[in-house]
Amino acid sequence: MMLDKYILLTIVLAPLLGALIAGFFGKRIGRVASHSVTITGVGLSCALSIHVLYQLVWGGAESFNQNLYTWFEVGSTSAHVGFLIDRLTAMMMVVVTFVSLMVHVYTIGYMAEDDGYERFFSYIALFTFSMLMLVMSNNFLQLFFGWEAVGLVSYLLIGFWYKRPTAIFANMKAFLVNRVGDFGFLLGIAGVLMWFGGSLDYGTVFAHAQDPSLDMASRSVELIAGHPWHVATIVCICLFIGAMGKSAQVPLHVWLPDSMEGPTPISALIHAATMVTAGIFMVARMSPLFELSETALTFVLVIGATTALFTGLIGVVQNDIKRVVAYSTLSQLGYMTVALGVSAYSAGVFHLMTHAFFKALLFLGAGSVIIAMHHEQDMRHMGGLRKYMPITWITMWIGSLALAGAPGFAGFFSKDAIIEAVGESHRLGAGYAYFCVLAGVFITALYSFRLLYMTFHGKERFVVDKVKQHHGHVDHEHHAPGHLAHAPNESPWVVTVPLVLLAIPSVVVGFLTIGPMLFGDYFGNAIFVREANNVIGELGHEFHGATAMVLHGFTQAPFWIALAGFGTATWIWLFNPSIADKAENALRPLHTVLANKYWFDTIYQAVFARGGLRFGRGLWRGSDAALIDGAINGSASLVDQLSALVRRIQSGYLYHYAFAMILGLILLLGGSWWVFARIAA
Amino acid sequence: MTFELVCFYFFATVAGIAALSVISVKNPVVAALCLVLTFFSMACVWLLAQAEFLAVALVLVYVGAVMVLFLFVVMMLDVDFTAVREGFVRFLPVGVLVAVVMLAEMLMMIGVRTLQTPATADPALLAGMSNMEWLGHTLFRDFLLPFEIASLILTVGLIAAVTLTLRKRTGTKIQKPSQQVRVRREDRIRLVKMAAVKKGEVAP
Amino acid sequence: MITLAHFLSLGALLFCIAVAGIFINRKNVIVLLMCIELMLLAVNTNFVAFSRYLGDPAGQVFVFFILTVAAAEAAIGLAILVVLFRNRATIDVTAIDTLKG
Amino acid sequence: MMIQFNPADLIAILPELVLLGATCAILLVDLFLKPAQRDITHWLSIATIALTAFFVWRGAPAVGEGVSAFNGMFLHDGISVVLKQFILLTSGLSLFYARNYMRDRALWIGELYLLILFATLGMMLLVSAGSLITAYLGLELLALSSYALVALNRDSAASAEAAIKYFVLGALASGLLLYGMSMIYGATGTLDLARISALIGQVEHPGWLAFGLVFMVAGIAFKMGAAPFHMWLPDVYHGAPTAITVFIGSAPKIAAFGLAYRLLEGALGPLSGQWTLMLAILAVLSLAVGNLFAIAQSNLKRMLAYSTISHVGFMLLGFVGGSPAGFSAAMFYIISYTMTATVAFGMIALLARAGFECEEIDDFKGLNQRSPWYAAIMGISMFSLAGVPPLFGFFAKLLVLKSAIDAGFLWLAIVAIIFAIIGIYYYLRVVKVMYFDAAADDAKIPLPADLPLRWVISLNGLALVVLGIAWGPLFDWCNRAFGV
Amino acid sequence: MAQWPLLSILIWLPIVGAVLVLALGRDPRVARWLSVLVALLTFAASLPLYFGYDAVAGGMQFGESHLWINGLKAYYGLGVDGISVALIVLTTFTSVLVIIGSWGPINKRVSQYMAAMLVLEGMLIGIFSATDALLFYVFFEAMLIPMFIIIGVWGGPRRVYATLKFFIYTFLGSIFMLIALIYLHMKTGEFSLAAFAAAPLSTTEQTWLFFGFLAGFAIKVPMWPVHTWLPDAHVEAPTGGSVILAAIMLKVGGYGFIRFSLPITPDASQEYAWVVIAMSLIAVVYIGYVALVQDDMKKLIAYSSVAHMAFVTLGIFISMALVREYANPDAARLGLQGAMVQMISHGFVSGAMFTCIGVLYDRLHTRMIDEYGGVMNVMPWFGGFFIFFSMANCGLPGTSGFVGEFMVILASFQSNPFIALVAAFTLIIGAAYTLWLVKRVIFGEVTNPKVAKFKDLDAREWIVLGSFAVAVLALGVYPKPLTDLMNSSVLQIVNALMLSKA
Repeated sequence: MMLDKYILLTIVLAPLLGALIAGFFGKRIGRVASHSVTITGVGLSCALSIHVLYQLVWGGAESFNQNLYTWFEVGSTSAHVGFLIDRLTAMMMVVVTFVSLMVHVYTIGYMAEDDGYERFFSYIALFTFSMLMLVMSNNFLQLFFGWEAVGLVSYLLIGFWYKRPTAIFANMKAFLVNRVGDFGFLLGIAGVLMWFGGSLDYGTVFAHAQDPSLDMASRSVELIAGHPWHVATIVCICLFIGAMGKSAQVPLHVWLPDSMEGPTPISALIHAATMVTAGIFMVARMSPLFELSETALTFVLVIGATTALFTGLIGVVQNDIKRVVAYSTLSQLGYMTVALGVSAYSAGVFHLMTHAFFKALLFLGAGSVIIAMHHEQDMRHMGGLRKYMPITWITMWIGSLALAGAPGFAGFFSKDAIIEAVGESHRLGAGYAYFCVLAGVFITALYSFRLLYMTFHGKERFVVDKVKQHHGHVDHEHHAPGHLAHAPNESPWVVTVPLVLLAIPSVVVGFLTIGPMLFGDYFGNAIFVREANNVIGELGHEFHGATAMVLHGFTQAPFWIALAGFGTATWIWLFNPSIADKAENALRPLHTVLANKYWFDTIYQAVFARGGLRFGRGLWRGSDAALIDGAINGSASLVDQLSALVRRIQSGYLYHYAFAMILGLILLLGGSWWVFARIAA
Repeated sequence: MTFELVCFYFFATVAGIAALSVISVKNPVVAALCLVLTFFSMACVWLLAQAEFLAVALVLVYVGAVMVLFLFVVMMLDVDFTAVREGFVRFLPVGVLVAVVMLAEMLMMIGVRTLQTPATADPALLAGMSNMEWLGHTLFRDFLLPFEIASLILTVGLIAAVTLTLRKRTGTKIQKPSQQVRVRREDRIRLVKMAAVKKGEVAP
Repeated sequence: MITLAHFLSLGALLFCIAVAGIFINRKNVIVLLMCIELMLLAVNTNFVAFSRYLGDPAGQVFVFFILTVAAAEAAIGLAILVVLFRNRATIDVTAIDTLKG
Repeated sequence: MMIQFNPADLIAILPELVLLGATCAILLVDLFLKPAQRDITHWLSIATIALTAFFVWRGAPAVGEGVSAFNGMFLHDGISVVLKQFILLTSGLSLFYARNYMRDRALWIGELYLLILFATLGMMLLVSAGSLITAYLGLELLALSSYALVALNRDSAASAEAAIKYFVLGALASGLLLYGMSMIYGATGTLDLARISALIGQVEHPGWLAFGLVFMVAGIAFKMGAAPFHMWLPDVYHGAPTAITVFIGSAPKIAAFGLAYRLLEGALGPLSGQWTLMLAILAVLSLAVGNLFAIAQSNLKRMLAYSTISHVGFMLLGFVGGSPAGFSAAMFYIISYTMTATVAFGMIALLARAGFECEEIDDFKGLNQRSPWYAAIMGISMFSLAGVPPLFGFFAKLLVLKSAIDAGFLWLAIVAIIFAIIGIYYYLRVVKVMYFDAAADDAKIPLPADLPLRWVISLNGLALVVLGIAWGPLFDWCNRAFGV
Repeated sequence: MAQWPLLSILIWLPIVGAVLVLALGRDPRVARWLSVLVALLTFAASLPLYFGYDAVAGGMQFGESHLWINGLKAYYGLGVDGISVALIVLTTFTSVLVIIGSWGPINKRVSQYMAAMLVLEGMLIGIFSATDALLFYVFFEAMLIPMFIIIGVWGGPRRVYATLKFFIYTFLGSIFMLIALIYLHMKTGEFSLAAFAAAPLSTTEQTWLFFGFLAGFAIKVPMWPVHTWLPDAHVEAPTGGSVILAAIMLKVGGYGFIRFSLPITPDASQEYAWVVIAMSLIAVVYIGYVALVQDDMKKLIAYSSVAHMAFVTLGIFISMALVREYANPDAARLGLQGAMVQMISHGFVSGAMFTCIGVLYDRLHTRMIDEYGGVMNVMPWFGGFFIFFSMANCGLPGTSGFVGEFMVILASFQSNPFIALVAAFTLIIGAAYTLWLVKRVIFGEVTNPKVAKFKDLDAREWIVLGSFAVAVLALGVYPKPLTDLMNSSVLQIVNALMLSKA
């Protein structure tokens, strides 16, 4: 049975249509119509995605791989737009549309007071479209299209509040850093086209990669004479650079924390659940390629591990509620990458899925808090909110537990699987990665619960200004930090319902799906792992069902490490908040390093931004203006001056004129005589 | 050295010295007279080449007409000849150098050293004619068209000279009785009506 | 024996004197006109000599025309000179330099 | 001995006779005209030119069947026909352009027409010259008339200065030319161009030929205005009344081409190996001098004078080819140049008023506001001079460059285009002041020109465009004249 | 339609229209309407060209040939292949928008402006359809005149410098090309491009000719380091002039490379492809950095044009290398197609960008970036367009800007990945300067009180920008019609390239 092409088209186009309507006519049709139309679109998409997933998993449908239309066709090179729908895709579609739908609904409440309400809906619907194009693509070109399109929407959304200098700085930064990744990605695509069968279609490329007669794994090329490089390594590293940009891996991670300048629903949808995981998805999709290169995978592994640990550490010292979650996202993305690096693609994707739910939940929860706090994001001005907003509190707890990997929660299964897989792997760097992911567990627990405690527990560190209540909370910026116009209260249902709806999968989805996804045959041939690298397969021997895994989890190191993190957090931030400051002073150098985020931003700013400007100015003033234009203007003025000089020869004196003539004559005569003499001779 | 050659050298020397005087003397009247001498000597040289008609014509046309014209103009223009000849000495070396170089080149190209063409018999006499007849035949037979053109050139010279120099002087006070007789009252006086005060001007 | 070389050398000499006269002369324009007459004389001498030694009347006829033209030329030249003098009250060659550059 | 006279010779020379007869008639008629009736002279002169042109056209010999008349004194062939037609055309144009200008300055006298007609006659004889003597006489007829024309404004010091410079240097050049002729005569023993050409191979004293050649080249270069024999040209163009500049800047250039062709190719063709080299040097010098000096000029007439020098340099590129195609290209070039120059100079004459010469480049400021049409015409002529397609001037440049390259003078072509680029600058400056600068205060003053002048200059300007697009026939005509 | 001289109509209709506009356009309104009418008619006339062109067969179609100059065997020869058709339609399309766009800003001497634009349009079409080198050259040079006038008369304060520089610079280059053409004429005896392409030429000859062509076209494109005329010309040109200049005139250079350098001097092109490639790569990086630091919007976009055009030259010459050195005609086709698509796309994008700047300029009469800021607050629609075109400018997939760059990078990777590496740097630097511009102009708070009074786009501006946007999007989403149009023509070129001429 085939999937219906039109259903797939509808899935993609419904959000686009909604986006267009809301975007072009939003002001005219009003808020309700705008959000209705986009939610309808995304909802339809979501429903159909679930349908597709159902068809694939239970309906016995085959993978769908078909081109919709040809983008261009030059010689043997052709580019198409088409869909490849297999179970990996279908899972991603469901995740994307579901989280997106939740965010849409949530946005009704969150953005209720914003002028750009319609625009916002248009953007997020557009994002949904782009993301779907990305995941549903059956070729590299369309992948790149979606890749960049989500980047564009991310750019637009981070800069949604375009009056804020920080926002428009952050969105530019995000785009540019992503561009660095895309730079590599594009080269990777070019490499794929060149070395993998001259096609951009996944199918052809993968077939080419897997064709044993071609032995692509050992094929090498001498880009610099005398230095043969494996083509697979080149291609995979280039592609992975793209993933590093999009999935914010060190050192291209700097944009993600800044992207929190965007409205919170965006942070949830784009910068946690979906877009940033595109890199993970991409690498998983490209598993047939990555499997060809040990080097590339090692590279992936090391980058992922580094990201997982070190960005998590920064999260511990952040005070902005969203930034904590953002760094947590970075760290989790590192986990996923690590999974990819040890060829545990399915584990990576699995974590991607679980993470999508609980991280979206965390962000939306944070957003809910922010609403309650009238757009105050600094946790140092929060505390004790649990009694004002219980639903948010509970769902946030669920999310945090999932994140920290409490046994039974979604995050537990996925993260544990990754840690186990790393432990199993013998890849170069796996030891380092294993340390990183284990240490990361502690860190994760630490900042997760720190966040909860600082926000919901302890004493209230904000003041409610009764006097200024009549101002309403639109002009929250007039309040000093920690001063609220009125007491925080629970968010409206449009906010809390998505929280609840996301909390459910955050709890159960891991339990339900780990079996088929990781150890079953869920992904089928969507993900390819070479036998030698099949760590998940190894793990599968020890897997005896989800329940067993939960029980087993309590005996494992990660659990205890997480528990230690939890304990530390509880001890410090719940019971002895003063320790935090002491620890800060005691570990001053470390804190400085973390507070400055390892100076990545500072260095980039100095080297690439200011250095680039200086370089550009140097070229402009020095080369363009001075050298090239100088030569041109110089020769022009030289001619001018020469002209002014030589015109004096025309002195006006008759005898000079005659002299010139005679001189000319003499010269001609002399020359002629010379020539004549030579001829005669 | 034949007598002819002696004559040639004599006249050539005179011509040369006179020519040098033309370009070097201060007073243009003297220069003109020197030029006359040059022409005269050259006419003699031409005679040595059996160009009798042209020798005579040269004297007649140049000495008789052109040089008189020159002198006439020199006198008429009343130029201040006492003006110092600045620069003459300064530029003399250059001038001499150039002239000498040029002369050398010219002589070289002519090939004076090797050129020893002896004179043949007078071609006019060979043809049994006088020099003038000889020329006349050629002139009116072969050179009819140039002859006509030459006449045009003289016409142009005439027209041009007249156009340039003949001028009805303005400002001369010549009486024209016929006009005086015909004069009418309107020609002498014109009565103009004027407002006492100009428009826009405030009376004092 | 007078050879052709004699005449030609004399012509060349006169020619060069005329040329030298033209550009060492800064006194007045009249002398320039005289130099030109001198130059034509040199040319005529050449023609006469060639005509004589070639035994061809055309050269002498040419001289005839040159004389004619020279006369007309002198007339025009002097007329221009007169015009110049009327305008400038000088015929000093060094003073006729308003048109330059 | 009977006088040899062939009545058929008169047929060959009929156009000249017509011109001469009519000129004499005008000479007489004008004597009896009051100044107010000068229009009669004007139109009679134009009619004369037209009539002469008609006879030239009627009498044109069939292709390749040139005849010589008067014992070879007068050549009647395709080349002379083409050159004469354009001499007459440009002379006629200058008559149109002169009327207004000269009337404003009380210079509108019959002699103006007589001198121009005589000069035209001289040019026609010159380009038909079959003998050194006709060439010389024709040249002198032209030169003497020109001297007088330049001095025509007797109250202008500049005019007189220009005339005396022109005269003295012109006479010097004539002297050089004559000296050269004498040597050629001495070497070959004949004055007939064709016979000279035939006898060159067997002369006794080849040195004399080389000698004569140098002097003749110098004389010709002077008449053309090629550097370093060009010094008279800017001063004369500048000093002469603009209407006269129109004339001496146009038709005599065509005649000078004729002179050069008749003497260099017609008579000294076998020596082309020598003179092409000389002309190449002169071409480079002319290009350099013309373009370099022109840049610094603020006076438009002077600038155009220098531009003339550079164009002569370009034209010489055709000569260095030394082939019929090269001469054809050079002829095409000189025709194109004169047609364009008449517009440029004519426009100065058109815009001038009594007491206002309009010859500074700045006087053209904001012309586009005053009169878009004339600004456009002037712009066309400037672009044509600069050699920008699709205007006439471009194709002329194309042809001469091509002939230079064909002849192996690639370096010369490259030198030429480098100077052409420098040249662009000053032509564009004129366009710039007309279009980009604001008009001076007198912008509202209407253009003074009369209707025929406006029409003629407009047609002349448009011709540059039309001939730029459809220059094939003219090119073919030139080619046919040279038997290409 | 075949019996109609369609190309002649396309060339001469706007020129005749220009004369009409001049003659009748004393009233600015008449001039405006009339010129739009003419431009629309021309556009309409160019549609049969597109639809009538048999892309499958390829080759020169709609041919016209009349003997022009007998003496030189020069023909008034017209004909189009797929490449020309694309460029001609681009020209007619852009011209309509330019003329509509100039309605508002041009108030003085309207008829002259419109006429100049129309003449320019005719000449550009002439360039793209000439099959005779002389005819090509005539149009190639002649178009300088109207452009010179447009910049000089309606331009900014330093217009004289800019326009002289523009004119003399481009003239300088093309005149060397003229020498090359004359030389070829000497070799072949005619001016037909086909004959030139068929003529056997020694390597030395080809080298000289190649550099002759390079001089002409590199300046026109313009390539680094002969690009400095472009920013000056753009800054001083009126909006319409900038649009035409960027959108179409620069394409003439690229077109010239394809029509002249490749087929006529293939061996020299191969030999010296590295020169052009190096120049292009330097342009991408160098110009990118220079664009980054501009404080004049137009200058910024002008520099960005240089960088984008570098992709055109890169694509063209990488194909040369691919065919000859790597025997990879497939990738060569990709490169050539990429260059062509980049040209068309850059036509739309840069045209739109300059129009956007014009819209701002009309309101504040300055192009300095720091005078603006927060335009989005007062002109949301405009801001949307601006961001959209900016994204196209930095080559976002889905916009036309991506397609060409993508293809060129893919192709150049196949010749040498390092070339692609440098070329792909545009992804970063291009985004950097464009987005920084957006950030400073569109986003942020309104700081200039004059900006606060801005009105959003009026209907006329909407039409122009909207049309550009549709084109940019259409080409970005579905470039196949364009690539199909050019496919067989490109194939023919590539096939020809395989044969050595020496």
